[in-house]
Amino acid sequence: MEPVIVKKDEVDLRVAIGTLELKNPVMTASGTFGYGREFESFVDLPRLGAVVVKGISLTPRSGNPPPRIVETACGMLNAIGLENVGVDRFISEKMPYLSALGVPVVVNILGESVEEYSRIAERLADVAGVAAIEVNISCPNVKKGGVAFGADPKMAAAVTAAVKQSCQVPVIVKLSPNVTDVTLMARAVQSAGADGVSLINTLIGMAIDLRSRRPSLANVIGGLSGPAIKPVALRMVYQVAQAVTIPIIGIGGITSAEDAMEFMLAGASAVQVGTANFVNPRASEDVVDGIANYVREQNLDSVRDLIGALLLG
Amino acid sequence: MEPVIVKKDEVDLRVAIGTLELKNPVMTASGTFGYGREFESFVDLPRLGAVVVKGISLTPRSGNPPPRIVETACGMLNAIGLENVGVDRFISEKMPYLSALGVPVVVNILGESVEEYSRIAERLADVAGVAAIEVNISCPNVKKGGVAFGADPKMAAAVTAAVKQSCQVPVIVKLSPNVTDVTLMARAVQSAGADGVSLINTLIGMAIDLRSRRPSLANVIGGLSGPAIKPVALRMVYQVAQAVTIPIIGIGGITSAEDAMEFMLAGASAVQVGTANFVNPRASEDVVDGIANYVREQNLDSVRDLIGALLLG
Amino acid sequence: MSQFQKKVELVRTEVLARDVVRLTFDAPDIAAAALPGQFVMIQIVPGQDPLLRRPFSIHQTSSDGSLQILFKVVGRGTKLLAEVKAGEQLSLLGPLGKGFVLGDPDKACLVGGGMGIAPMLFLASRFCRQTQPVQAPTVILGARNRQELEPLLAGFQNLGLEVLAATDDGSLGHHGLVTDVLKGLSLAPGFTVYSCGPRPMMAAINHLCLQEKISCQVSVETVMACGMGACLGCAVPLKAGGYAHACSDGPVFESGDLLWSL
Amino acid sequence: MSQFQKKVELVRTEVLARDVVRLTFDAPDIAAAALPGQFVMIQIVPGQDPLLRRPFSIHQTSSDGSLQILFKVVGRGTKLLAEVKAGEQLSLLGPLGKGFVLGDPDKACLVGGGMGIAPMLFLASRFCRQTQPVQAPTVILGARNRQELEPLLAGFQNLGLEVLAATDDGSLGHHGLVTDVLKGLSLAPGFTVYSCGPRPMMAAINHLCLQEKISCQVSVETVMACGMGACLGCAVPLKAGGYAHACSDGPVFESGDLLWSL
Ligand SMILES: Cc1cc2nc3c(=O)[nH]c(=O)nc-3n(C[C@H](O)[C@H](O)[C@H](O)COP(=O)(O)OP(=O)(O)OC[C@H]3O[C@@H](n4cnc5c(N)ncnc54)[C@H](O)[C@@H]3O)c2cc1C
Ligand SMILES: Cc1cc2nc3c(=O)[nH]c(=O)nc-3n(C[C@H](O)[C@H](O)[C@H](O)COP(=O)(O)OP(=O)(O)OC[C@H]3O[C@@H](n4cnc5c(N)ncnc54)[C@H](O)[C@@H]3O)c2cc1C
Ligand SMILES: Cc1cc2nc3c(=O)[nH]c(=O)nc-3n(C[C@H](O)[C@H](O)[C@H](O)COP(=O)(O)O)c2cc1C
Ligand SMILES: Cc1cc2nc3c(=O)[nH]c(=O)nc-3n(C[C@H](O)[C@H](O)[C@H](O)COP(=O)(O)O)c2cc1C
Ligand code: FES
Ligand code: FES
Repeated sequence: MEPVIVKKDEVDLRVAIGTLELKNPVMTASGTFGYGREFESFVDLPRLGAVVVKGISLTPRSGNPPPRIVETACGMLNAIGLENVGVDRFISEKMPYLSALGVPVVVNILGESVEEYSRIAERLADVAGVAAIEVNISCPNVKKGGVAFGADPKMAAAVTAAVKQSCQVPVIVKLSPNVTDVTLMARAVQSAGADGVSLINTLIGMAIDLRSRRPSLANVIGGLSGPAIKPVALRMVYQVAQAVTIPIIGIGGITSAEDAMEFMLAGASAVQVGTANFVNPRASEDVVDGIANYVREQNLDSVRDLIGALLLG
Repeated sequence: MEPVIVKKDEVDLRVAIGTLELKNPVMTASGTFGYGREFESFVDLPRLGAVVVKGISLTPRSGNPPPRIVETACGMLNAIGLENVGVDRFISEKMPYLSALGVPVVVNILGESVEEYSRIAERLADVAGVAAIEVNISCPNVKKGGVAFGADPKMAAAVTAAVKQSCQVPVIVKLSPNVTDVTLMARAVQSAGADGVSLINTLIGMAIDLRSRRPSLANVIGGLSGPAIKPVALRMVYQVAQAVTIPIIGIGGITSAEDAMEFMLAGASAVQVGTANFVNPRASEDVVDGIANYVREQNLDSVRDLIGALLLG
Repeated sequence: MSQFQKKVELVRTEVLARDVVRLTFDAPDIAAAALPGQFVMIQIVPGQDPLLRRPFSIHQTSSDGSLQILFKVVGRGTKLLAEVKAGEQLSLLGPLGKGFVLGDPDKACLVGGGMGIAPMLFLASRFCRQTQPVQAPTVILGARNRQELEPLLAGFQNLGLEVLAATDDGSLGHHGLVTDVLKGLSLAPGFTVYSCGPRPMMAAINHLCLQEKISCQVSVETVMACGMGACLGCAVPLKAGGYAHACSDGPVFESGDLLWSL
Repeated sequence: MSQFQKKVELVRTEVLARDVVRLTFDAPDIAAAALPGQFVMIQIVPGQDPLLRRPFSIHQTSSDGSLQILFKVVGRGTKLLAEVKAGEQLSLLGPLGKGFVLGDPDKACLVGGGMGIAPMLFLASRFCRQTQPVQAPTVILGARNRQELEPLLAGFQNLGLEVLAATDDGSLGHHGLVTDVLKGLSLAPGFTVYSCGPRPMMAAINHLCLQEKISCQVSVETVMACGMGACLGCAVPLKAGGYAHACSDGPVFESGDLLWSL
């Protein structure tokens, strides 16, 4: 990162994920911030490090039947079923607003085969404003009988390599926590050329409504997010930080600047705010403010001093 | 289970885990109920289905340095380090009290090698009051370089078979949730002769104290328990219920009778109350009461009507 | 679109019937921007359990900046909300969603059942505001019994409106369903029914209106996480296939656009 | 061992200094069974966040069944606890742990620092109860400044005790540490020091008492989940190796038994 003279009362919050340079480490997590515009009344969008949009597939998906969400202790389960407008409508309807704002857009993509991932990445490759692609490998691999790409290092590497070949922008691979050893997955996608990894996606969970004796979600199982999962996320970020050299984006239960900085101490170069956006739509910007205050108060040269700065022993 | 004439105002709460017949499905989770006696002021111990005691090793262990616990959102992390009095002192100092009470005692055991597990089971085999052994396979396998038994189906099967050979009492294997596919583990220990499986043990997590920039636990990582993990536990119990025929004991974030019955609907024959004991030392007995009330109010023939009775579609 | 996230003061808590509570907030920004049928999301506790906000229709606003909700205690969140003391601050998010499309007042029939009455008062007051008192909408309100319904009538009566009541037990007004009352009116084509209430009630009203070729707007409830179109959790199945989102496409829909069999 | 889990009423909240709060509960069972140095675990909210109870030394009990705690707001739990309104009910668990072993009153020296003063009042009152007023224990109390210390003196003075005060800024009593005051007393062998306060203070007192061959009991704080010996979370390193448990073996220990370097 080039040295820039930072004004005295400004603080240096810049971080980099490969060639993606961000003015600060705070992004929004895919699926929790719509396509960005939904939050315009609450967040000064260009103040964010980046906006990560809802996962985009090759063709539009209408998602799962309701109920799709249920609250749990300090968390929630969702089974949205990856509802999205599809890559073409995303480019024509959603990107113009975001690229006009000038906020870096990270497009979260999902496919059911390696080829599908490539094709989505190809379409996004030259779209103005697309700063990076985040590859969601937590969806089942239909061609291989429903095993998630996210649980198979070889498949994850194959998807990563294919997406890398299909576009020039940095490629971030989003890891699933539902594995025995997340570092295996991180190493595999690093070897395949990933510019960064983001973690964690949701933990697989379930809720039951005793009154009706039915699952609370029509889809029976769903993804657990929110403060409840933060300890698992922090542990996995810490483990992955020991295992790879590419930058890490920490995700999971972040509701405050303190949470975000804990992820940075554990080794994350940036963070994503997810479920917290639902409770406090200004959460992402609040995290930017809080980090800036901390860096100023602690007299740090830059926020980068926090990355991996956990003290041990 | 033999038919017994149940008095009109009594409800039939009996369940069985293999040959272990319990007067009700409510146990206490290992490590959260000491050696039982700690709760005598709060719980009428003989009213419980069973008491599961703190994990016992071959020789006494003094555990990890403090801090050993830290609160998290709707949960807690612990890194007790398996502190326990060792099997000999357990038998001489702790069992007499419990066996005099007549409450079934399930002894949770842990070893660092297959042989160690066998030897602990052998010592417990004929001790009066020991109703079953619960094998904790979440500890690292020292001989195999620290991979947890709980993440390797072959090792888990080996431990199960060895313990089965060493004693006559029912053997319950306690599964770790920190795996890609918990049903593989459940199937493996079923094939190796387990009389039942209990799940889940804690999720591996971590917490950081921003002020000191240090891990909150001296051991850096610890086990996450409490309401936060209930959705993951419920999902795993449900998955395992589709995968094995042996009885399942559901564990994870149970604080109320409603929680317990949700686990039963998902397929559990019994449950264990863990972290909730710390907040409400009477929690386990409250769960017994609550289940009894429900069974009475809903006019069920027995609590067994709830097992796996989740409605789908 | 003006939307606000504000800490506002709870001014008054009124228990209108067993488990039915009306809260009055001092929320001038949200009140000024609100339209009938819109809702607010309320953060119940400052902590993280319960984590999510709860959605409530705007029951009434006033030019002094106050905003009311009317709700029933059905679970943990509403129980805690009913216990908040006057003077405390709560975070409100709103106004959210698309409200009712107001047509001709004297061709409007408002049908509220149970807590579905909440948005109907705000709607009625807007109808009355934009018109001469002679052109008043028809109002049908239903509930389980007199105890539940009676305390809710005053608001409508204060607007000079006559209310056709229906109760399940006949303790007030018609003994039976609001749909019976609606049927009895034999509304002419050109009328619009505005409705909110339990799903079976709205399904029946939809059915009736289809038959009578009367247009019908309904306000639906779903589970919601964000209330602002971001989580896609509030899916409402459409007759044409696929889903709309209750929080951003609704909560008010043309009833004929929805799939009622689900 | 009588231990109780009770919903008890908060009778009174007193803010004694900035962030220093005294709560009075109506808790006759626990109060009657309590011994100086024992503690209670308080459930802060009925919900699950914060999940765990918080431990507080018993500051004072009274024959009318009231029980007091004295605490400092340091985090989320204590902040919420300070905001509970009189008249509300909280769940208390106690009395827990092993308290001080009371010796000869006129050979007792009580040393409390900061919130470590909390258990000292209860201890002092028991010493005074069992004896003629002439045989009174020596009391040394320390805090950061006059504002913090002054409101805590009355309790001791009401017992007829003279308090030797020390403040970090010299605004009340000795300008410096309680250990300076203790050193100045040159206690004869046969004396026992009873102490509670910040870790460095207790380490220094332990050091002094070892040198002077005076016996010393300290009440220690650790993180606690259960407070009753079940979770093994409250490990306290022992000089002889291994760990004791603050909640069941303590919180009061012979200071010489503990490992102070940690
Ligand atoms: C747009 C909108 C407007 C609403 N307006 C009102 C109103 O004016 N007055 C009123 O009393 N209620 C209204 N509701 C319903 C209200 O939001 C729920 O009753 C409330 O969220 C329940 O919270 P709880 O924590 O008490 O219940 P929980 O403990 O969360 O659940 C208790 C029961 O309520 C059901 N439930 C939970 N959340 C919802 C929900 N969002 N919608 C429907 N059912 C739910 C659950 O399935 C469960 O059976 C509205 C809902 C929506 C979506
Ligand atoms: C036996 C015992 C008796 C105690 N008596 C008193 C008393 O009389 N008055 C009083 O003011 N405090 C007392 N404490 C300390 C008190 O329990 C903590 O201050 C309180 O639990 C903090 O809760 P919190 O949610 O506000 O802080 P948190 O948000 O949980 O933490 C805030 C800070 O306090 C520290 N902390 C948290 N829990 C403890 C703990 N159990 N012990 C020590 N530090 C902790 C954390 O490390 C953190 O730095 C006692 C502790 C014990 C173990
Ligand atoms: C409603 C919802 C929808 C989500 N959709 C996506 C998605 O489309 N793609 C993706 O990679 N992650 C998705 N996620 C996961 C989040 O991006 C994030 O990884 C996870 O929620 C953990 O972060 P949190 O605890 O801060 O919410 C979704 C999460 C939620 C709650
Ligand atoms: C402090 C603590 C100590 C524990 N010790 C053990 C143990 O010795 N053996 C074991 O198998 N599980 C142990 N566990 C795991 C619990 O038995 C249980 O599986 C887990 O806590 C999840 O249940 P819960 O959410 O109800 O607490 C321990 C848990 C806690 C919180
Ligand atoms: S509630 Fe989130 S999109 Fe409607
Ligand atoms: S706090 Fe649980 S054993 Fe001491």
